Amino acid sequence: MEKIGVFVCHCGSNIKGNVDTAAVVEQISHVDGVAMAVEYPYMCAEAGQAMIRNAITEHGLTGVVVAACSPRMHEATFRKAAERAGLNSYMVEIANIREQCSWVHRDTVSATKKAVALARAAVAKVHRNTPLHPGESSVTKRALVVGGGIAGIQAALDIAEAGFEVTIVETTPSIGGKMAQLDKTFPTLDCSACILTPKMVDAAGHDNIAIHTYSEIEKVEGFVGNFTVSIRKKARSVDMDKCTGCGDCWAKCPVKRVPSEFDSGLCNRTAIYTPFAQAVPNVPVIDRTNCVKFKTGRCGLCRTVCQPGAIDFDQQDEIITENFGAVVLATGYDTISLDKFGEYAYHDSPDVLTALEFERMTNAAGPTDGRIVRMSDGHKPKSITFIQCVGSRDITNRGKTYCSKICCMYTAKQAILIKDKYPDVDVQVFYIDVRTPGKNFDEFYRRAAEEYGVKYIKGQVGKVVNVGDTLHIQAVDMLEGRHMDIQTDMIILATAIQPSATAKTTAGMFSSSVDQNHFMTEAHPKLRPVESHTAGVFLAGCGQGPKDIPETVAQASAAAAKVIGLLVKDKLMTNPCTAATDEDLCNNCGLCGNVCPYGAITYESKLTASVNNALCQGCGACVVTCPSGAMDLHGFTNRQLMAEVDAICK
Amino acid sequence: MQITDFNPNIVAFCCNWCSYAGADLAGTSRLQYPVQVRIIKVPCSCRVDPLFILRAFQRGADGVAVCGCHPGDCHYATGNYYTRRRMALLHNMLDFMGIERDRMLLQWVSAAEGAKFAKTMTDFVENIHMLGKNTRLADWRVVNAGNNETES
Amino acid sequence: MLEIMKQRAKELLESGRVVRVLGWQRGDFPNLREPVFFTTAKQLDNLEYDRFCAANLSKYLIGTDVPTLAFLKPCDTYSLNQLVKERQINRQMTYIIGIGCEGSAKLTDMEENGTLERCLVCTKTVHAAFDELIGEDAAPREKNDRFAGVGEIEAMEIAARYTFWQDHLARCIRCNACRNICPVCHCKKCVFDNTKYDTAQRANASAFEEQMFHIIRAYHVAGRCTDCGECNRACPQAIPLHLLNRKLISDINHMFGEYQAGTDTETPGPLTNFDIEMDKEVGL
Amino acid sequence: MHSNHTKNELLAISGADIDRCMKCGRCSASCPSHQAMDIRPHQFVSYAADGRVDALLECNSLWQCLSCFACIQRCPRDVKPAQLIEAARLMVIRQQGENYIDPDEIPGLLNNDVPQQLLVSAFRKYRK
Repeated sequence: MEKIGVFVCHCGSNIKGNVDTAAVVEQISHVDGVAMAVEYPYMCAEAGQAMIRNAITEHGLTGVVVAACSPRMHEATFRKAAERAGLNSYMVEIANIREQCSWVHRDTVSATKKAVALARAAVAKVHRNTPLHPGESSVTKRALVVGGGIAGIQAALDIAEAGFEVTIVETTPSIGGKMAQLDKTFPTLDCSACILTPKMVDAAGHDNIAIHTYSEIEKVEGFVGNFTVSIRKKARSVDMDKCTGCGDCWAKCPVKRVPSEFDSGLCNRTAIYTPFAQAVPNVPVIDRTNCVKFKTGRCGLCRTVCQPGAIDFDQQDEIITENFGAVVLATGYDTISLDKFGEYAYHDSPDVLTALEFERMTNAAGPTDGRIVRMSDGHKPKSITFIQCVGSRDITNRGKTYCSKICCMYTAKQAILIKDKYPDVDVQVFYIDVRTPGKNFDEFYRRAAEEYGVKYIKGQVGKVVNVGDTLHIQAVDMLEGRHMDIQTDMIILATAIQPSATAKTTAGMFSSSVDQNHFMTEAHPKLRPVESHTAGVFLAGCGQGPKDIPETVAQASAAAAKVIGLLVKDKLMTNPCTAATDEDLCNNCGLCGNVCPYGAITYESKLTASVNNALCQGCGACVVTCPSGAMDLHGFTNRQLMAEVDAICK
Repeated sequence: MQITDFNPNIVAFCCNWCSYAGADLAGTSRLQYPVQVRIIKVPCSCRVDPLFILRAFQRGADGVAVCGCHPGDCHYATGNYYTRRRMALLHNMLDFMGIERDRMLLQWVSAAEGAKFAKTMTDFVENIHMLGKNTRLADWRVVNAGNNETES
Repeated sequence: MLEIMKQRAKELLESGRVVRVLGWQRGDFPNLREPVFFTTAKQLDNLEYDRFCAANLSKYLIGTDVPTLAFLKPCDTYSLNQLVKERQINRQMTYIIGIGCEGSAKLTDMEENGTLERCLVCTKTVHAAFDELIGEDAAPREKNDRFAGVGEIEAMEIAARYTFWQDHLARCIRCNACRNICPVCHCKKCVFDNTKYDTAQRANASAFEEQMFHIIRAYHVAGRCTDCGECNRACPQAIPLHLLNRKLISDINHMFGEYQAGTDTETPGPLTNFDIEMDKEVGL
Repeated sequence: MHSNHTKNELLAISGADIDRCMKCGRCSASCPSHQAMDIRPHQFVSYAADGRVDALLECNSLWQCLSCFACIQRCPRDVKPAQLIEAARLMVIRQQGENYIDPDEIPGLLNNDVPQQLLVSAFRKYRK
């Protein structure tokens, strides 16, 4: 005879406030097989867990149902508690009466009725549960980091320092990411390159770190501990081993008018190029779409001047396949296109810049050697206007619904940098709200306004018109209720940021999900902020959500710590909720193998299908495909789910 | 305000990775939806056997929803592609046999779409209210026996 | 033609190429030919082939582990291919003689024009697999809109559709003939007979059981059904079961692209396959 | 006067969701008629949120709005100020209907000093 114990949690007032827990206990105690039912304020607290443990030993429970918060919160907690008392942890089921009952229904009577139904369904399921035992799988003690920005570099360095091999895959020709493009960093104003380049060099020189730049993830197979990843190393047309980085090739390259990606298009580069002077690796690539040799077959000057003979026009894309135990996705961000924001005259005037373009301009290593000039005439501007929230907090199809988070602070930084160089330039900022939470952040913003005399105007710009050599701005000062028709020499737009274009596909390849804005989704917004939904895949940086450098670095180190925690293990427990064939029923028809995404089903015995438990992830596609019911899924068997359906429909 | 005393019985199969988490998010965000919706967790929407759906109807469910990750976002890479085909066929098949289309719903709800989950369920229950009690697929022996059991 | 068939069968049997022959012989009724395995040349004198040989012989080849000659009409070969694809028939153990077909007669009809509906709308007039051919494959039928019946039901009001199926399915006696004769219903034990789902066959007390059974029966062969029409022919209660199958075939053709099960032995079926781009159009 | 009734009517006619407004002012900054307006688009939204609809019905801005919809196009929150203004105009026009004579009043107004034609025209106007 089954003896099932039901434990109803109050979760303080979170559940009890809306569900009559005493009534749930009363009603569930009459259900067949329920040996005991109790309620307690906090089942997840040690005292609550002790109640479960004691009840298992005292009443000889064969199954446990905890009616509490979502299983995503505490299923593991209660399973461990049962295990400690000698009950197989898979004999525990959770009835989710908080997230899916007390929090979403206001009427106590009907919410209580639903809570009883959910508990009854869980009891019905436990009746059909069988003890399950996790298997073991090995761990490949190497990590993959996708993205070579500051997040990727930091994660790689931390993992490598712990003694594990790391491979960084970066799409552009150099690691460094967006941080390499920045001038100074807020709120300390230390030089971005000065703090980044040593890390880049460290990563390049580290024995445990391999860097593949100009490379992309091609294909991913496997699962936590055992990912097999194919990496496409795009043809660089330059032999990495022979190249000395002397620069003769790009000095001679006749194609000199390709807009430089690194300098945000403010100046041009050659067809064979390294993105910037401190690039790692310091090996150029040939941009084949612009190279004369690739377009017409004539030229080849770079090969002529290259003394080590590193130029190789015949180089092909190379696919390498490596095994990894864990992955960090640090795919970073891009700024949004301003095509839909015609009112800011971005495409009409070279003097309207995005903030990232301005970073290059104010950078001493940038195209203007750090001089702030109008791109139209090279003159120093007398007044500069910043416009905030360009495309951020915008629910129309033009922009992004979220706050890009970094703009308020970098605008204050850029305003200070201007005032520092040219105190006589008028600087004004049109803002909706100024948001500066963070250590020393608000002080920094106030310094811009108080010490440097940056004018902050609460209001927005409606239209910018490029008239002759000045920009006419039509705006409103919300506090004075004043309309403003003003002229300015230069405009800097705080353009919204978005996940880089590869984020969605990359996440998809690792079976990890993205949200409606294509930011990668963390496993839990508060408690598991660096883990993805896929075991063994971790998140860092702006691919997961807008964040500044310190936050990015913190998240990268956190992800690295998670990776290290995984890689130090010799064996991983595998999910015992895998599919299995009933050999008496299976007639080997082969339908199940067609739908298995992991290739876990084989038919070697010639008589029945067999499932490789290490490969099976327990999705259940095969079970539904099997017409005879020979295939079934542990933990979610046909009979368990049928019992739940029956109980819930009562 | 509901004038009728019809209290529909709604079963929602939610995949563990997206829709169940989306339903949880509706909870943490305190977004209200009709109390008649009861969720059964499955690892993936592709774990939902047409038999479960028919069984739910047989046992007196007035509406059955199947929720999974958006196409392309399946935790198991391809599960919901099969779900989509299977459910489309089943849906048409039930319609062909004279069962109201609106009694069955397939919807993609991501882990970030708590609001979508609440709205989907609210709209679904509203549709079921308009359709009224499921009389065409329910096995009244079972449904009545079930009612007696709870009353006794 | 029958004489040529007998002669070839005897040759193959005597040469040892095959050890048995699958064909038809006279049955209990004048209008019924029953499937039979012949193992001697003498027995082969009883071989029959005429318009009363409606039975699809493919299913009898399941599990064949001795070289077997089978006479298959064009439509039967689609079932053969499907069963080979599902690894129920070892093609190496079979020798298929494709035989020409001009349509089979209804079981209950001795009249000249009493042709089976499935033959009137036949689309599978060319053999999909064979080792040799005897006789001519018939020309494709003039009237071959096999989905007309489906369309008629689709055009009905929803209540009428429900009544239509209630009336038909209420006659079901759960004899399982439809299931037993279906070539692709080859499970060792049907879900309605095993304990895996708690759906084992119940007393015929509620119409719902019949609906459930017939929906699932049709659904389980979706994408695998070759539209051979045997379920319809076998049903003693004249329930138009083929309409359920054809509804699924028609939906599959519309939503996932034209597909004929049994055309070959490799292509994955539409329910064990997907097309990301095409399926975007699939709405509910 | 703060009136929920008129506020609801204004919102119902306009279909605008004013709770979304985050008071950035981009609507007014985009408005080509701002100089002639006594209540500018962003204020219009605030007035409506506040229920001060009567002030809106009397303001000059109603008749200065060019319905160019720049405010709608540039509003990051999809608040639709121009539709609010259009709705207020409609409310004014509908109110004007109430100034005209109701059929029941006519017998009481009949006297020999008033030309009948005047009554007929007053009755007819805006009635069809």
